[in-house]
Amino acid sequence: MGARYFGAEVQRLEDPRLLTGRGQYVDDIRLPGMLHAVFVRSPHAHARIRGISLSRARAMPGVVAVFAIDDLGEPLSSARMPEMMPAPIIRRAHTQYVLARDEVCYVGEPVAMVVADSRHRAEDAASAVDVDYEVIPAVVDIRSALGEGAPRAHLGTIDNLAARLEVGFGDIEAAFAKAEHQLEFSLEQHRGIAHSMEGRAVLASPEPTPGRLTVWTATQSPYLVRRQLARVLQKDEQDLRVIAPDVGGGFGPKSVFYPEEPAIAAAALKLGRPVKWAEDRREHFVATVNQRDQYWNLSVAFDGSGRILGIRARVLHDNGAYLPYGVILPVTSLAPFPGAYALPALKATLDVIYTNSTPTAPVRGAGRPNAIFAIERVIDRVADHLGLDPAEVRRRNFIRADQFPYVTGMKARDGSPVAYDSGDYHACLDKALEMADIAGFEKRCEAARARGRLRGIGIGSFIEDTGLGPFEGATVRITPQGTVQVLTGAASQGQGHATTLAQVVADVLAVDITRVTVIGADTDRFPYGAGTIASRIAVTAGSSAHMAAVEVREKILKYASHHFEVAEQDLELSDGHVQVIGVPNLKIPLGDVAFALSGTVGQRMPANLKPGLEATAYFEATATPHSGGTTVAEVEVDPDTGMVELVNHVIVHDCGRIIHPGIVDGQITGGAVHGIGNALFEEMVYDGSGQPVSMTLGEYLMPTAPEMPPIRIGHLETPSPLNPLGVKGAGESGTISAIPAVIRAVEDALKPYRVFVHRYPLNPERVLRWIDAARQGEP
Amino acid sequence: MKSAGFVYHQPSSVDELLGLLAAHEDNRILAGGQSLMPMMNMRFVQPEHLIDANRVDGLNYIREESNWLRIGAMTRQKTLMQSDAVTRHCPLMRVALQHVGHFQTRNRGTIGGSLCHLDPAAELPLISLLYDASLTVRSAAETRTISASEWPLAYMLPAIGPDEALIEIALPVGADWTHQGFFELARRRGDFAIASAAVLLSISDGIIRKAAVALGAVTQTPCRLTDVEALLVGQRADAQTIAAATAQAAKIEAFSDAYYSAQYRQRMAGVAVERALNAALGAPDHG
Amino acid sequence: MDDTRAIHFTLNGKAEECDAPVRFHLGDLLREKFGLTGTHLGCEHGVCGACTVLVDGEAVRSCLMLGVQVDGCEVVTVEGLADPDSRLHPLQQAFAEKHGLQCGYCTPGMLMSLAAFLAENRDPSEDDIRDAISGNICRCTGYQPIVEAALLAAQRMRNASEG
Amino acid sequence: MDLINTFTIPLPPEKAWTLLLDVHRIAPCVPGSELSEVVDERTFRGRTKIKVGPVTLSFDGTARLVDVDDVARTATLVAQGADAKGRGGAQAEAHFALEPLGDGSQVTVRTQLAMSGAVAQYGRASGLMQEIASQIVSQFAANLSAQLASEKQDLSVRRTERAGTASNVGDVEVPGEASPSKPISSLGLLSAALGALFRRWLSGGAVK
Repeated sequence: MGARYFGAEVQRLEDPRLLTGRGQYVDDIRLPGMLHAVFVRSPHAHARIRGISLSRARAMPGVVAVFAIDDLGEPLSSARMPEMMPAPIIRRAHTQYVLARDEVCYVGEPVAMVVADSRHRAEDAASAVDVDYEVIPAVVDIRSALGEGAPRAHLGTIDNLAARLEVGFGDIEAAFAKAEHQLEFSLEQHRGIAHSMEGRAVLASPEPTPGRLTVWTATQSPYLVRRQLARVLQKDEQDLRVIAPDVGGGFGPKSVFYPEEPAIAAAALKLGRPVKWAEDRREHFVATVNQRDQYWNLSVAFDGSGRILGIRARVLHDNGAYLPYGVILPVTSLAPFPGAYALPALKATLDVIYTNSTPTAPVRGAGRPNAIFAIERVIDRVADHLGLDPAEVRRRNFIRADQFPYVTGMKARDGSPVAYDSGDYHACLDKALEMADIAGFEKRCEAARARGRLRGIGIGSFIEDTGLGPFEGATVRITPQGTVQVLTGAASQGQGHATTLAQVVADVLAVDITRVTVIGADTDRFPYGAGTIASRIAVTAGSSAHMAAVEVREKILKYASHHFEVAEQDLELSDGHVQVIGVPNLKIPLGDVAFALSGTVGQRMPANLKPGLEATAYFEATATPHSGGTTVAEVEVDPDTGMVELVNHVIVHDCGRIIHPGIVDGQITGGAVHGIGNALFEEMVYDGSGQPVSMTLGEYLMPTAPEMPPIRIGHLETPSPLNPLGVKGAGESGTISAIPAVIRAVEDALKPYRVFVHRYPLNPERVLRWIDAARQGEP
Repeated sequence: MKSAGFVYHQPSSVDELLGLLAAHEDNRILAGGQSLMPMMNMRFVQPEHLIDANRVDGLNYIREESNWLRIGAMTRQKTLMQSDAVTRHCPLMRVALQHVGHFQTRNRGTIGGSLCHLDPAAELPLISLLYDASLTVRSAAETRTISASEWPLAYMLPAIGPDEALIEIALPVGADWTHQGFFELARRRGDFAIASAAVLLSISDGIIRKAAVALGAVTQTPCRLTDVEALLVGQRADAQTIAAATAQAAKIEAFSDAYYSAQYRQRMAGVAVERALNAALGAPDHG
Repeated sequence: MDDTRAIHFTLNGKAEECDAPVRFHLGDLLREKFGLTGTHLGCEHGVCGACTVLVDGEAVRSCLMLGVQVDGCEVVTVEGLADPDSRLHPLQQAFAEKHGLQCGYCTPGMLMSLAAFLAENRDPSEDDIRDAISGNICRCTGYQPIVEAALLAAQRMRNASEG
Repeated sequence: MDLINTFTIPLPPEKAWTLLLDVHRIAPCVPGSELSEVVDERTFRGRTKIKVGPVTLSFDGTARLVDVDDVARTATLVAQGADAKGRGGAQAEAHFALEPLGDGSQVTVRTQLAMSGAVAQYGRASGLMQEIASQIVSQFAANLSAQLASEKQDLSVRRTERAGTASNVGDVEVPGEASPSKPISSLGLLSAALGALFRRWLSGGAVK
């Protein structure tokens, strides 16, 4: 396979359109007769609905229809949203009605839907919908949510526990019994909101054939949406076409099936006209899943050399009001144990707790940043306790390069044992420290002290399970015009799949990459799809595209061998042709091969090949490639104000073979900045009665350009043995490892005050309070 | 997040503007729109009549007179940043403007809009207070001038009636300030300030003869720290004096919000005054 | 109450007129009345910068201006940034080369902000560029490739004007 | 948000208690409010206008006296109001407890106040909203004690006029209907010169 494009810095095929304003996001689509929908949302964290009066709203100018739950009619008016990812450990899976019936359980829960001839007039009418609420006590803080007197997040339930997860391996009792040292500490983790720049949006349009509906939605999982829509609307799947056009960033939350999707579909079917809803920014704060608080209590047993013998973890997880995505987020908050380390014993329990707030579900990295942060905090705490260099304690605990595949002792989601396929964590750490110029750190500290600033450096090593099964399929087809189509279920939100898949296929078929068009995320164009989450598309769709292209190549060689009556091995593909090696004028354009295989009435199929120059493949990902690496962050702290300035950020990353360096670096840099945001800037504040308080981007602080340090990336390419391309996922490692590195760097800067940083995000007041506490000698 | 409806007016003269204000009690003036439009898009503010002042001639000017620098209320912040007259007479205004939002905001934002909106953390009300600006306000019936110190009545509530429009901001010039300094503490470039301070000093033979100290973002409205000013005058311009001024400034009663406590803001008031003084005296801002 | 007001203005080099609903902000007007959906709405409260367009050559948030306010003005959107013969603006070309975009939703706002900034700042430093886009939020790229693209475009624009 | 206010009524407990339960007296004491309708003995409807900087909120709502315990002399006023333009709402529970104090009585008011919707979702002003809310409650308490104190004069004046006839508190006329006051705004409160908050501003922020 001539590697012309694989690994090359190809200009993305998506860019010409997106750079000239010709992208097509859901809110850009205009259809004749299209109406605009707006949702009336609960202003209360928990309340009974005593009554809803729609008459005033219905009389407003431009209003076509106003729906409360009963106006949607069956089956929606009596069926709750489906339980998405059922799992035996879930004790009670509360899901919401499409529009609230009798009870609202979080600020932002949709209660009514107004459909009008413009968004403006729909909003006017929304404020005329009168809902008679009886406010009832809300569950806000998970630390007291399981207590006796705690209010219930849902009326009529005995407690607020959604599920209790227990994982572990090895002999934990023995580990703690024989340990020279033990430490116990707690952590508070708050990961905020995804805030993709495009919010969610749904446009449903009835087709001319009765009962058939096309739904455009800004989603990461169009096939999951079609499956669930068919279930909720009790329609046959083939009457539903779901398309994810250009999507302006996903980062996790757009992988969930939301009530707005069936609500808009139902409105379009009832009114017989296209209906569109585009989420505005204030809605994204409360109506789109996000991640909030986790409280960790950790104890670690270790020996005098810093070898970790066992870890116990007890976690409380804020699940929010409903379970739109099963317990995937809590599960991924424990699954990454033991991280990059050969940990002999672990016992971890996690309580998934309902609260009266927006449901939580995976945001970039899901629970992986939470687990890795906990593990890295353990390592740093052990190093400080023993007075050892944190890098050295990591080296003593890392899984060695010669131990792969390494069976960790953990169980994957499908119950199979977790095994790391390949990697070299020591090499990543050493290269990261070298790129971060650890040697010159002391000198930089002096210079900073002279300016009245405290300088610190921190390490964050990580692993990430990527390329989750079961599949993401692809069809490769060559048209009689000689162009190549790659059809796939994979949906893209900026990852450049149209380019990476084209690179893979163009290399196999030896065609110019601009001849390859990738069509994804349209349920009419490809039969099955799983979803774009957790850095899985390069592994799954990439491998499927490769396998399908190889099958097409074999078909071409069979045809040409028959046509030229030469052996297949005397033939080659180059420059869009199949030709006899060494005899340049004996060649056939691939389009002609396609034409020959499209069948002529009365003629036999050449070389009794099957019709069509195409093939479909579903690479079955049975085992999970694990990426790994290390981030080193360096900061300066202003001791008078508590402000933290990021001065350097290095990531050395091993995600197997790299299809497109620029795209992988982009995923890592963007991911790192998101992690920096979680560590230092982003906090969703709620008040005591469950009201969200940070509701503008002027108060919810996202990282912006001037505050970011230079980010340098180093690569190691340890191929994965688990797929034909040797690739691993790269989407979320920047985020996962940035948080522990930045938090440790601040902690290192504060070492004169012997502060243990036990929470994120940090803000200047919290940093200053730790400095003051240390100055007054308090523990 | 679409604005509620309103009756739109586009007056072309000050008199026409004032007539509209008098005729419609439930009105808002649209100046640069950088503060009002977000509140209208979010439906916090829903005026019945929106009076667009952007086509009113005679409100966009910077005029130097012997003892006043007169600025029309609709002068864009970008224009102020590029004005030599402002740099000469009020160098701190130029420094402070770099902290006002982002360059896209400053292309449209006006000085009059900022003063009427009166966000506690806004830079231009702070600078106007520092320089003891004189504000000219007109209604259909009368014209009156009001000093910058009497302008803020309460949280985002300037001393201007619904039938009045701010016409001009006049900054006294020719004062013998020899040193000036500005400092703002904010998380990101262009963010709302957590604490900000601006100082003017006139120093001869190492002694501070006159001082003006203004504090922003710490109390419900920008304010002059008259006790800090009194403490500075007559003292040597040295580290002890700065330390005393810092301690005094840190006694201010600050407000709290969902992000920072009153204690933190109070302490940052001290740091802001200290660093503004250091900036004024050319000392490096460390320790 | 949805009264409108007739306006005449230049849009991407072409004379245009329309009855603009007075409460439409400029972003709504461009998207709903002119079908120019290249201008994206990210927050509608003046922070994210995705809706930035040029009015009389200056970068402004189109969500913070009323559509009726561009009467008599010259408006340029991302659709009008490339030359009529669709040769890309140096910024568009540099973004493609330096991978300055991923999902593309913040890109129009980034391009229009930088186009106006580079027109007035021929030789900006990296910090100048980062300050210029401090009012443009991107969740995908981490900003670094955008800064590199802007520096490359600035250099090419300097060479072109000297050449 | 939990607030505690106390005030005294120069009347013995049994008289003061009856005054306190009279809806007609309580309603006008809510600052910035217009009483629109007395529904029944225990319930009244009204509109309260609050001006916070550029935003003027007008809460239409109802207030009801519940759990009235004439023996323990405790009662709860439950109030709920929504802004006419859909910008949010407020829910308040004011628990009254009346005890003897000397030859008069003392009323302790424990108020739980929660705002909801857009008006509560503005973190930069959350500190301010609490200050304005506590101003409203203390103003309510002040108005009520002033109201009851002024009635005591009328009562004693009337008693001297009808010397010898035991006056029955019940027949005390209702004072003039509350005049629809301007929206309570920081300006409104200013004019009432109440609260250290505002005095500090007037003095140009000079630090005491």
